[in-house]
Amino acid sequence: MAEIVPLTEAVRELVRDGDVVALEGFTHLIPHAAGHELIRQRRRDLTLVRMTPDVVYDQLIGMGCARKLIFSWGGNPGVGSLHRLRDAVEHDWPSPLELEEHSHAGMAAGYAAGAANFPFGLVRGYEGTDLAEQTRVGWVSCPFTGERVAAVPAIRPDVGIVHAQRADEAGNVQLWGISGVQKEVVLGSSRSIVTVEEIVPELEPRPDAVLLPAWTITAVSPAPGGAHPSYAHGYYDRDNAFYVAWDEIGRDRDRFRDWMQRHVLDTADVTEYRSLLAARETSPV
Amino acid sequence: MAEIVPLTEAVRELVRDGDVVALEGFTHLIPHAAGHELIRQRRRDLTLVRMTPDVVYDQLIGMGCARKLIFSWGGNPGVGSLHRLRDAVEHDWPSPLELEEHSHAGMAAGYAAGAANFPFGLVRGYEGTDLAEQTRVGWVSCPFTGERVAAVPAIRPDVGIVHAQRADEAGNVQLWGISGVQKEVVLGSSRSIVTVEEIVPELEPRPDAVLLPAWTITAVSPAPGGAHPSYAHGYYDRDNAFYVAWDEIGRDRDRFRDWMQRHVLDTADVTEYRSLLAARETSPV
Amino acid sequence: MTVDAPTYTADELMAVTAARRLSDGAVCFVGIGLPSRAANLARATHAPNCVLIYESGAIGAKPRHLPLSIGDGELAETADAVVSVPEIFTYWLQGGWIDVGFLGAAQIDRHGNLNSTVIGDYDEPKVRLPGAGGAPEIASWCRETFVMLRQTPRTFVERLDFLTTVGHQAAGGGGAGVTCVVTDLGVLEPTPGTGELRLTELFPNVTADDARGATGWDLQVADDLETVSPPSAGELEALRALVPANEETVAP
Amino acid sequence: MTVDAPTYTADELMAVTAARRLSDGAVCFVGIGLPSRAANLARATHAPNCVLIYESGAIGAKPRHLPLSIGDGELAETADAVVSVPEIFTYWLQGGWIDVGFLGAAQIDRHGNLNSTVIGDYDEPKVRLPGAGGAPEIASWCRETFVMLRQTPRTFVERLDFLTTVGHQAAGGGGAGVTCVVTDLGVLEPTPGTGELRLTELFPNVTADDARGATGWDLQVADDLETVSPPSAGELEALRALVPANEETVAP
Repeated sequence: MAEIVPLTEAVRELVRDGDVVALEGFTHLIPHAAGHELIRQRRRDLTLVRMTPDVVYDQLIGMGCARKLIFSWGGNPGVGSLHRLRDAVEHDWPSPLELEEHSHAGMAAGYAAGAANFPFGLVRGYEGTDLAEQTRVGWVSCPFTGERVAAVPAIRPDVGIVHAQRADEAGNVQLWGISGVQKEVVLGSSRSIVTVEEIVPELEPRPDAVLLPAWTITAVSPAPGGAHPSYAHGYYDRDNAFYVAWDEIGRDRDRFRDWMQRHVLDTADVTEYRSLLAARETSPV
Repeated sequence: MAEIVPLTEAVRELVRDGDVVALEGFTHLIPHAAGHELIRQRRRDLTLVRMTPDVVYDQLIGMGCARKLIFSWGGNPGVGSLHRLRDAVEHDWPSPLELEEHSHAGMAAGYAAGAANFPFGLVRGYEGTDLAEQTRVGWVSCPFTGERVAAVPAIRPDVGIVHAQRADEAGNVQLWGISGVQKEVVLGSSRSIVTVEEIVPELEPRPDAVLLPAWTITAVSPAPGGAHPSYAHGYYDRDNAFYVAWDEIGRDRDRFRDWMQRHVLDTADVTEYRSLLAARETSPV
Repeated sequence: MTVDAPTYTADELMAVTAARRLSDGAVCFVGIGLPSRAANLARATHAPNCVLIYESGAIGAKPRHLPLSIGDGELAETADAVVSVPEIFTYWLQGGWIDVGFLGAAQIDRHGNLNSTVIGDYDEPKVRLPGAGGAPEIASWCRETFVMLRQTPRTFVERLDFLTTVGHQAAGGGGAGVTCVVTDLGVLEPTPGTGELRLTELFPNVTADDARGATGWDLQVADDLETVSPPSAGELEALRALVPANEETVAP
Repeated sequence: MTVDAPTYTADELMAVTAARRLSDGAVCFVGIGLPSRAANLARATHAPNCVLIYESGAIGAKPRHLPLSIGDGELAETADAVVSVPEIFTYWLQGGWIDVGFLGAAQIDRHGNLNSTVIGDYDEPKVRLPGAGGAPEIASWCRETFVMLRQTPRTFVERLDFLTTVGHQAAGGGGAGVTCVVTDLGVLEPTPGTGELRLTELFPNVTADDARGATGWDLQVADDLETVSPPSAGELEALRALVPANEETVAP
């Protein structure tokens, strides 16, 4: 049953060094505040799982939190490369990063299998590709048609972390808009943290909403603005300028570290981080 | 792209003798009007697929439309047996009925596999049961854990038929409330018929709604009241008395045939059928 | 029984007995009939936070009247969420989120295995029963499964005509299998070690011999056989308040 | 080119060329960048009923401004339905509902196979690219796949450094594979029979030798090589009206 606790406490209690951790949110509701808290608490040797390891994982990888990355598309969407991810893969900086990569369909099948408690999921796009040789792929034969179908391992993280618009006081969570694999990662993880924009007295039913009952969640933590620079449908828009600017910040090791120091390590939480960003005009980056 | 056509025409054009036909709707939005039209047009040798072959399939089976039934629970919910189904299985009346039976989870996995274009679906409840010997079940081994998992064949009917609350004039369909496997059966069938309570200018988004775009549907046919005796959430309630009364009607071959003659064969469509039922107080059954 | 004790039916005590075993907050996978009455009674009495999940896809349903089918509109209306049938069986049931599942059956054996498929031979059945429905996966994946059925030598059998549902833990699912069988005579529970169902509780005015006589195998009886308390006035009142809504109906 | 003809960039003609190939009502699986511009241009001009599906789960999106990410809020806001990511890849893409999918890549070979994973050796990459994303399944399951990328000897290669996506029909999916490659020099299409990509259309003021020089394999040229018409004034106007919304942003 979900406890409503501060994010610092949720991360301290629930995420351990060496854990398999999935921060999900497909272009929307990306749990940046939770990523920052992992960095502040200096988690190490994490196996990070995420379909689209964009800026949030560039930061975790650059800060040396990760040992391995399981993913399907690692770029800065609409901008270009993730320089910290590339630096880790191409130059082992700050440390080597093991990769396990799939297609989006393969990751989605792995998450769905994890939520459904199947040991594997099926995917029909790997035949003939080099993916099969570089990643964890098996094959099964259809007992009815004989067809060979690729199998990917179920994804069952130690900790699943997502951001949502709302929770009620009992810890039931509601999110809407593009919902990605959020339901799957919460249901498929041993422990889960959901950061939310706000806690409200009642969750009104809405079109295209996903509801996660309190009894499926370990911790709910308020983190208003916690998806920045991604967006929270109905709350705030995507900060596109940030994604563009990140290309420059992330490109240089020193500049990256300096930025992380000031914006993440030197801030206590998402509120301080957001205040710092809001003051940008008088105190330029 | 969906054409909006009368139900008589949709059935005439799209359902052939010998077809595999799935009428779905899990306790809700059961496409009775379409079932009646199959009976009026005297379709034969159908393989009928449905998780819960309740009154709608009792009628089709009793009228000799079916050669085979693929199902997971065949009773009159809350009442008892389906006497026509039992008579066909136990006494070959009016003709023998081949059975392929699964658990609900197995049928759901088959439908999901059909919609997803996988040749089979996985299910983890058949191990150790006698089901495996009496139905189409295969086994696959997890390439990662070695675990043996049961596989069921994908369900890809020739024709999928469901009932929904609404369509717009372009043929986009919206249904809400308990949605069962309706999406899966429409997406997994070669051809599809959706009967609807009404056609509206615009489909307002709603909580817990399923939208089926016009380009996934072959025919949309207005059939107000077409789910009776089941219900259409937001339109009318379940006719519980009918389910109780069906026990008596269905128990006797002659009474069943007489009832079907008067209520289905002698009526032109769902409107006449409903009028006849509405007149019940002056003209008792 | 004293003169003042309320009278009640065996069905009512079955519902009360099962309800008492549900702890507050328990997540229950519920069917129609006695299980639905039991779970809703628990919610109306000692377990207001009991979560009801119906295989039709209604999660967290809070019906204000007793549903007449597992897909009653009331369930969707009052649910926290409604999901598709494939999802309820995969992400929610098999995913391991359910504490207690309820099942009935036409036959049960000493291991808690259930038959809801046929009486007689499969190909030439004497009685064709409805079939598996959700039962095999409910017994595999709920943490515990409660079976509710009347006890007679024809239902409590030495050998099932068809094994529809594996009732014991060895099924290989994530749950403990059938942990409790509530009958109209008492309660059977698996014997630690062997897993064989034995009589652990008796209803008032029923003897162990009554139960043995109603069982098709050599029923073992627990040393510390207990007697089920009759329904309290409060339980009975709450149970009897659980009635289906009076809906507009069109008789056929 | 006459004095009065509108000037345009190669990117613009690429978008226009791809857009012209979309028929009205075509169901398109769209990414960000040129493909999104092409599909939205088609919708704004000759194919108003073109259906846009984004891998983020937005079905039937009708964006009023050009989305900046495949999960732009505008897509969910204007979609007929929003489904989960597992569902979009299974029921919708693999289910066979998509007419045209769009892909880019870092490398393409003569069979239409694509690399979006690494340049150099996999374990010691010279450049680590983003990876597969939706590409392998898009090329397998869309009825046709259009590839859009600039033509250079480094991108049009004899041998891929990594085969991320099978581009030819033999992939075994339900679609025809890559049926059209739109570059900044013209259009390549599979040769009937062999499936090898050959030059079938040239952009204005580009020669077949230009295209050969920009190709790392011995590029074959169709006998009936055609020239792509420059964008019409109407196409250019519609294309240039497709801009991202001016959103409030917080610079880091």
